[in-house]
Amino acid sequence: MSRIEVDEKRCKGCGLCVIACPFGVLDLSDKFSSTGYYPAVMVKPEKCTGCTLCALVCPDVAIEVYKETKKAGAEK
Amino acid sequence: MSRIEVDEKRCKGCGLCVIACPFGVLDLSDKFSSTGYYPAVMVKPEKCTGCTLCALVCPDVAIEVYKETKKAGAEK
Amino acid sequence: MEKKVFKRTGGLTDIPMRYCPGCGHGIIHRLVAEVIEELGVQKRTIGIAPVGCSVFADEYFNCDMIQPPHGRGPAVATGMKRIRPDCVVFSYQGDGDLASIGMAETVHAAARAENITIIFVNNAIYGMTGGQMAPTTLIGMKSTTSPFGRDVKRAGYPIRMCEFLAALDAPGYLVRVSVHKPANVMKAKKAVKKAFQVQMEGLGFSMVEIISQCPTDWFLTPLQAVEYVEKQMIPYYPLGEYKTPFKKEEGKKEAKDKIEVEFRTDFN
Amino acid sequence: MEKKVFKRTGGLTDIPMRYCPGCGHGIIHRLVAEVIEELGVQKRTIGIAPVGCSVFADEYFNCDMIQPPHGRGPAVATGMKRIRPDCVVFSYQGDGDLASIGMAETVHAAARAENITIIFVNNAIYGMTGGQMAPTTLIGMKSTTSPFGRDVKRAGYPIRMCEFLAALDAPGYLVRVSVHKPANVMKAKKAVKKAFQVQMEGLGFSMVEIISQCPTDWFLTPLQAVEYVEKQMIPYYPLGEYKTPFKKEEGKKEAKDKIEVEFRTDFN
Amino acid sequence: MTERILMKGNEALAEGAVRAGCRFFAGYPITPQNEIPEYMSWRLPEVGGTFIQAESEVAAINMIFGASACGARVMTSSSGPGISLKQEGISYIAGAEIPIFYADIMRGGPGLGNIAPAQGDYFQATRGGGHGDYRVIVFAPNSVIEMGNFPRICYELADKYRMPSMILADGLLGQMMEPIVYDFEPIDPKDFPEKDYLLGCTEGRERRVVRSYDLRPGYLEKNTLKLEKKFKSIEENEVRYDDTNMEGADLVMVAFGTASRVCKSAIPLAKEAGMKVGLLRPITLWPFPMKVLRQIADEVEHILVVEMNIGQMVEDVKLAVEGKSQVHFYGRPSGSVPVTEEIFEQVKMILKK
Amino acid sequence: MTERILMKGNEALAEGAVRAGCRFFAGYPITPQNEIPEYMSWRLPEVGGTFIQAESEVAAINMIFGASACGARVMTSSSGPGISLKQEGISYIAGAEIPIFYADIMRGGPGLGNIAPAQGDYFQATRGGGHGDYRVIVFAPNSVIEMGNFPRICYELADKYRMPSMILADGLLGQMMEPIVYDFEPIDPKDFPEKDYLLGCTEGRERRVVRSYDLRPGYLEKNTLKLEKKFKSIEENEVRYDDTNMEGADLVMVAFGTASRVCKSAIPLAKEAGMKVGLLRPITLWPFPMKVLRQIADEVEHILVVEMNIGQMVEDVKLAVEGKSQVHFYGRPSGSVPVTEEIFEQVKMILKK
Amino acid sequence: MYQGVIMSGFGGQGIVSAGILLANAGMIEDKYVTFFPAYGAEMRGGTANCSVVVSSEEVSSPVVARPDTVIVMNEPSLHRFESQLKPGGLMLINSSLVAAKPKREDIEIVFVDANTIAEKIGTLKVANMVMLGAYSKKTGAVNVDSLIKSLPKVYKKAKEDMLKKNQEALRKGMEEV
Amino acid sequence: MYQGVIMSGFGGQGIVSAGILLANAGMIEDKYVTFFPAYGAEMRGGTANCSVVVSSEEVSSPVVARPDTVIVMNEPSLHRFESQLKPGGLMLINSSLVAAKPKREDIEIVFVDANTIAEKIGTLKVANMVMLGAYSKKTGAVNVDSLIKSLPKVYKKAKEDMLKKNQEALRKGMEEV
Ligand SMILES: Cc1ncc(C[n+]2csc(CCOP(=O)(O)OP(=O)(O)O)c2C)c(N)n1
Ligand SMILES: Cc1ncc(C[n+]2csc(CCOP(=O)(O)OP(=O)(O)O)c2C)c(N)n1
Ligand code: SF4
Ligand code: SF4
Ligand code: SF4
Ligand code: SF4
Ligand code: SF4
Ligand code: SF4
Ligand SMILES: [Mg+2]
Ligand SMILES: [Mg+2]
Repeated sequence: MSRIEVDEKRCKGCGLCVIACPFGVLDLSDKFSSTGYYPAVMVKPEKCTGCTLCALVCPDVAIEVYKETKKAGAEK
Repeated sequence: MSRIEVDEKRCKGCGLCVIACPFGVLDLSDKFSSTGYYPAVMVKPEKCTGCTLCALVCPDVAIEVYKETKKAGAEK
Repeated sequence: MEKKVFKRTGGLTDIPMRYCPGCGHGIIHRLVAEVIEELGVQKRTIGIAPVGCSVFADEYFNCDMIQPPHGRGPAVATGMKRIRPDCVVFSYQGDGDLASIGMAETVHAAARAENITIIFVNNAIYGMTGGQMAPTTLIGMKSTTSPFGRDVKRAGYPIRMCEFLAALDAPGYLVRVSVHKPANVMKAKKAVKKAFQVQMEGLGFSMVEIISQCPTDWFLTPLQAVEYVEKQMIPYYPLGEYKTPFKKEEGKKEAKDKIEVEFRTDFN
Repeated sequence: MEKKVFKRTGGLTDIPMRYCPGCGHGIIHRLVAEVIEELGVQKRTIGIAPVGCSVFADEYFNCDMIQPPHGRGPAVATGMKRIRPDCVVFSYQGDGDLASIGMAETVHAAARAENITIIFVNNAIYGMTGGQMAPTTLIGMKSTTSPFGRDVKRAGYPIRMCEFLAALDAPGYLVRVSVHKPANVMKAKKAVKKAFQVQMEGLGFSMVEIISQCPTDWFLTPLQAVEYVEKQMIPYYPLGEYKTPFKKEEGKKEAKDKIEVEFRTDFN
Repeated sequence: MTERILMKGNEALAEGAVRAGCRFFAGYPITPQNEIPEYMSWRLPEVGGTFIQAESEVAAINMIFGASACGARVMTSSSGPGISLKQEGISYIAGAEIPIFYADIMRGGPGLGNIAPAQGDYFQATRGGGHGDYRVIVFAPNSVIEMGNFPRICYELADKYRMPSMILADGLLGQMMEPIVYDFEPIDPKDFPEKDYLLGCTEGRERRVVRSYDLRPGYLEKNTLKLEKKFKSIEENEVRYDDTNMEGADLVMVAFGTASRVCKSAIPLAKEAGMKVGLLRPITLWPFPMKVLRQIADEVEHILVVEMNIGQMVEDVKLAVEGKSQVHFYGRPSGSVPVTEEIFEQVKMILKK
Repeated sequence: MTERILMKGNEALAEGAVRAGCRFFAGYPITPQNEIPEYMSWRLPEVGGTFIQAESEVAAINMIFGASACGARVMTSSSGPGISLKQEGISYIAGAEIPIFYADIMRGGPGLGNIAPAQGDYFQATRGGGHGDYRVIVFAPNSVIEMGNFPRICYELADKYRMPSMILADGLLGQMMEPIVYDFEPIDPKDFPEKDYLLGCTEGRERRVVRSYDLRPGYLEKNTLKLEKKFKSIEENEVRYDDTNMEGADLVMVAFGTASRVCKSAIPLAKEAGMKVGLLRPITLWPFPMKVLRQIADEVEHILVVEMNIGQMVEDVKLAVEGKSQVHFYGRPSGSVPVTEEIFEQVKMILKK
Repeated sequence: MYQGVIMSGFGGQGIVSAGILLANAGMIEDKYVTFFPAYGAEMRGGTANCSVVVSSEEVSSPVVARPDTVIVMNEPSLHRFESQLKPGGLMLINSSLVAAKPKREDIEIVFVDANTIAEKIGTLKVANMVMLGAYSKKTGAVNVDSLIKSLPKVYKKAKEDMLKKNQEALRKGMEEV
Repeated sequence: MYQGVIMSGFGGQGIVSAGILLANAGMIEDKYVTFFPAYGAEMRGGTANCSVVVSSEEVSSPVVARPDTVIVMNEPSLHRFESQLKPGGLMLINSSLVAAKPKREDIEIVFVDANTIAEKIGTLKVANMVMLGAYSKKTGAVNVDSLIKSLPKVYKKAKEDMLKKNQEALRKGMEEV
């Protein structure tokens, strides 16, 4: 299963990732972050394919994406 | 018969009028003018047609052109 | 096993960016930084921050940076590149910076085929100073100095820099991209990479015009802003390559990794 | 009876001009002055002299004149025309003035479709200051700051202003003429007249680029200089109209007295 | 507008210019003066005037050069970096003797600096940052009321002497809001007296030339000596200043703009502490109130100059004082605004109490 | 070049800069300094350097900003109008603490003025025509020898203090030819000591940023106070001047550049007429020789300042003198060069002989 | 009497207009007033703040370095201005949006559930007025009637209904403290 | 000894190089010398002139307002500089090109048929040297040998043959006066 991590200190809750995700994985939280924004959160984590589209549009480079790989050795 | 008048105080002897005249009417004088240039002079005055080509290229607006007209009334 | 398929580029420093939520500058910063990293030139790249919202770029790009007077990036870049031809020099500029006060410097750097790269962020507004009209502000678009909408009778016509500079004879690379959707972001990155490569191969002036969103001074939400890019900006500023180095002249080398930019204009 | 078929225009003052023998400025002055006289606007024309050899224009044109900083003619013209739309405002500028230091002002006046006329004297050199390289100096051409000939690697490419400005969206009239032969002089005058008419009809920015000879700083005799115009300058700077107001758009009025410029390239 | 209303300094300035007959504004955005062009962009069309957002400060100063030569009351404004770019144009305009009015709403410098209030452009304003021998009449308001009411005086002097006049104010004065009342009725440009040097229609008169050059040997010198005379007469007749609590003062503070307000607020503290402290506030920075300062120097031992820079006006103070008093300086440059207590500390240190 | 050769001032200056290690020049034509870019256009390529004819003075100053930040000894030059346009850039460079060297070969002003020799840019040079608190080290040569040899000193001080330095000379010094010998061997840029603020390759070091701004409250102030310290130390250590015939003088002339030569030539006339007249020639205009003037003022009743302007340096003289001597002024502005007899007349008038 | 206030929150929370309203109220009470907004780059990131001084003496600087009162409309504002508040000063916190609590113990802290109250009035937009009402009551710097009288001057384009809601919010704010 | 000279003629007549040659000759005689050319707009119209000072004392200004000698190479120069010449000063006139005569009577006038002499030497280009030779003889400001010694320094690119012709012209000029 793939997943993303949102860096709460960077996220400004712009929502661009939310509309970029083709699978509706993301939404904005209804809780303020420490910086005063509603950060993006995974609301349907199971649907994440690790396609990175959300990360591509994130203006604050707040998203990192992890993808399930078959072989352990693939990661260097 | 047509003719031109060269204002010696303006002429700088550039020779542009000389090459512009289709009838070889003009040449540069071999005498200095008061301003220190060799001004243009009519060397074949009889050939002048009053075509104004010399005046058109004169950078110092030193040439005025007179043309013989049939009727006296034509000049206002 | 889990693999990190998207990670923060080392081309950026760790400092969180101070741009408004949804601002295009952040995306563009990342693209440029990734390209620098991927081309392996990070240790010999010098960036030039503009006077504009992205004056902060000198804190964000993880390479040597200089902060020139408003609009003079291309002149400063010229001085640097001539002294350090071994370095990669890029100037990051807004539309006010590049196309208004810096017009002469831009045009002449291009005409000199100065071997530098310009990242030109066209958000059709003066972001930093609070939303005044830019030379690229669309006809009818409101700004704090065109409160009734830009009126061509008084304020003239928006300038399309790619088309304009393409009319010069000097060789170079001119391309317009946007960063309002993932697909466009990917193409934008290719364009940035090609521009840097053009410089590295000594093929002359390269400029990537990036249509960017400024939610704050457009008085739109981030989501409305990306739609505005799609619906209003791109129709006036068509995306694509406007000049590629030595495209027509046979025998001269092509910049490698040439991208064919064919932008979708359908958007849902 | 004798009739004066060519007389000195009242559009010029009586003061003998201080230009070098064979200099194109004198011819161009006369053309502009004649057009002003013929259009009957002499009493409401304001001229702007450049900083360049023709800084003296303010003594020669028989109308109100102003002398602005180097390159800023279009900005000064803008201020004047906006305050006196009833006046005819023209700015007379050299290639250094208009295309180098004044590039931004030129481009922006054109982009604003500012309703002014520019007489742009392109002699490919800085005449006034003694023959330095201009933005329009031909490739390989020697000047006091390109002593080995203009080298594109160091000094870039000559700028063709008509072609360049034609790439802007603003309406206007852009034409290139020369004054090296009688036939060209006649066409040049038509172009100047049309440019003034474009302004008088409120059709936007008009610029007449005039290829002009500078015997002194080309280190040529006047006769060699006109041949240089023919053989070297015109091939790089093709004569003709580059933009005519509303050419393509039906329904909008054409500037009247439209000239078709078809220049001979044979010369004996 | 006889009612007091709250207004931003920049807007009061813009409105004041319009009421004084300004009908042409060309400018380029820069913080902290953006409210001026923004205000002009809607206000001028209302009165039939012209607003142009110029492509640069260089273009802006030249646009107003042209517009003024054609008879309009004109204005431009900027902050440090932009004013620097205008110096060539200002020198031309001064040389051509064309009246213009402009404002420098100062921010921290040098360079890009910052956008906080500062007073680092005093030298540039009073010594002519451009080339050649010329001067500019410089007004230094210290409240929104003055921001609004000084433009009229600036225009009148610019016209009277055919030269540039300006307002030099820090960003704080531009950005703050205070109550304002205009002390003059709006002026209709139609009521301006005829000027005999304007360009336009030559019907019934000789042609005119506006220019700042003269290549004939000796002629330009003559013209500059004429300018010098004009400058001397301005130094004689147009000095303006404000003084507070001068009677028997042991120390006189000299400060302009925002710094003068802070200084003024320190006077009661000093009084409470038993110190006699006065304040001289130059309102015109050029012409500088030399004479009054010279008189003060005859009577007062200590002069404390307070500026939001590292020491610029202090030179003028020293020039006036000629060593007769001790001149002290306290400066907070590049965007820092001093507070009352700081000034009081300085006063105490000097008077050693 | 130990042999004396005849050289034009402008060319001596250009050659002097190249010998001092200049390897990057960007400039824009303007009379009377055209020989500088013209010389550089062939000379720099000879030594592997770069010459660029910039599109404008604004571009030129910024090109050298970039080139210097990358480690080259750089130069630009212009005359009044062009120097005015460079003021914004100079302010940035001063704020960013990048060394540059430039020359102002003065002509008549204000405005377009004329191209004759003048000294009207003294204020602009010494007070910083740009915005904000900064200074530029200003050298005033008065011969072709000094035109050629001062660039090296300018570069050394610019590097030492990381700031702009300049030569302020009138057009006469630029245009005339005199015999010259260089007092230093050509310097190879490879021998320059390492600078720890240059941009380029970050291998083995932290990344660097060159900038003149700081938006964090208070930080820019700190930086400016640092600059102030630097300026004070320069005022302490880098003053240069020349004096002639000071022993028991009844009158001391103060003049720089060409004016100082003319003044010097009046000394024998005065001597013949039985008058003791000395000459103080400031070589650095900033830092200005305040201390020596103060000492002179203690001893000499009359000081005659001679300038080719309407009175600029005279302010610095008055600042130094603090009213202790009578300061007289004789000025020939906007392109007129005084002659020996004129100066002698002035001296006679003052000493009433 | 001297009151230096800083109001701070998100852009869109009506910080600037609330500040102007307060200054206007002081003005019509013939007090000396100044208003000073954060400007320029400080505005990036959608934050807004302003300083208002209301005083019986001439005001020297409108920059409030050590505020007597801070009105905190969102959480980042709390962190930003907590340390600047004068010892003994007042911090008015919009508790609807601010979960955190100030750490300082030498200040007076008052929580107002401004958003909730505003919502009840019918629009979140008047949360700023709720805070201002509370402020006027707590400090007495200006009279609430002056605030109400100032409403139409400051909100020139506001509809009657909206003015009423603002008025109501001011009163409700007073009642909260 | 002080000699202020103005040389004036058309561009192309070698005015500037003749002036430099004179200054160089003075320099190698260890005199104080300055050379000052007309520059800028003054050059328009193809005229050229320069001022040279050769002096035993330090030279203050190289601008020669009242020349001791004027060397006139063409007719416009005569008109231009006649009035500036010092009373008692010397005017050296190239009579080949100048038909007019000075009107002043308080000056010394010497005509030299420089072009004719130069033509005989083989090139019109050395007419300037003829004048300079005459000048050195008349005034003694510099020795003709110093002028000859200076030739290769000033005409760096000149061929041997040309240097010879210049030398010959200098000598011929001397013989004329
Ligand atoms: C000489 C000068 N003029 C004006 C400014 C003020 N200024 C700062 S940023 C800016 C323009 C910002 O617009 P843009 O270049 O489009 O960048 P954006 O903020 O939109 O990214 C201006 C005019 C300045 N700093 N210097
Ligand atoms: C700001 C400024 N820079 C430079 C100059 C010097 N200058 C005078 S004329 C000129 C250029 C002349 O060339 P061009 O515009 O082509 O006119 P031309 O003389 O060839 O007709 C220059 C650079 C100046 N006067 N002002
Ligand atoms: S990686 Fe793809 S699927 Fe996963 S959240 Fe991001 S956009 Fe959605
Ligand atoms: S795009 Fe980035 S900043 Fe915007 S909401 Fe998503 S994670 Fe947050
Ligand atoms: S008018 Fe025609 S024919 Fe007569 S001289 Fe001139 S060009 Fe020749
Ligand atoms: S074209 Fe004119 S200036 Fe030239 S030679 Fe003929 S008349 Fe004289
Ligand atoms: S103002 Fe616009 S361009 Fe600037 S940071 Fe905010 S959104 Fe981005
Ligand atoms: S230098 Fe050239 S452009 Fe200038 S007057 Fe002479 S010929 Fe004409
Ligand atoms: Mg922008
Ligand atoms: Mg030219």
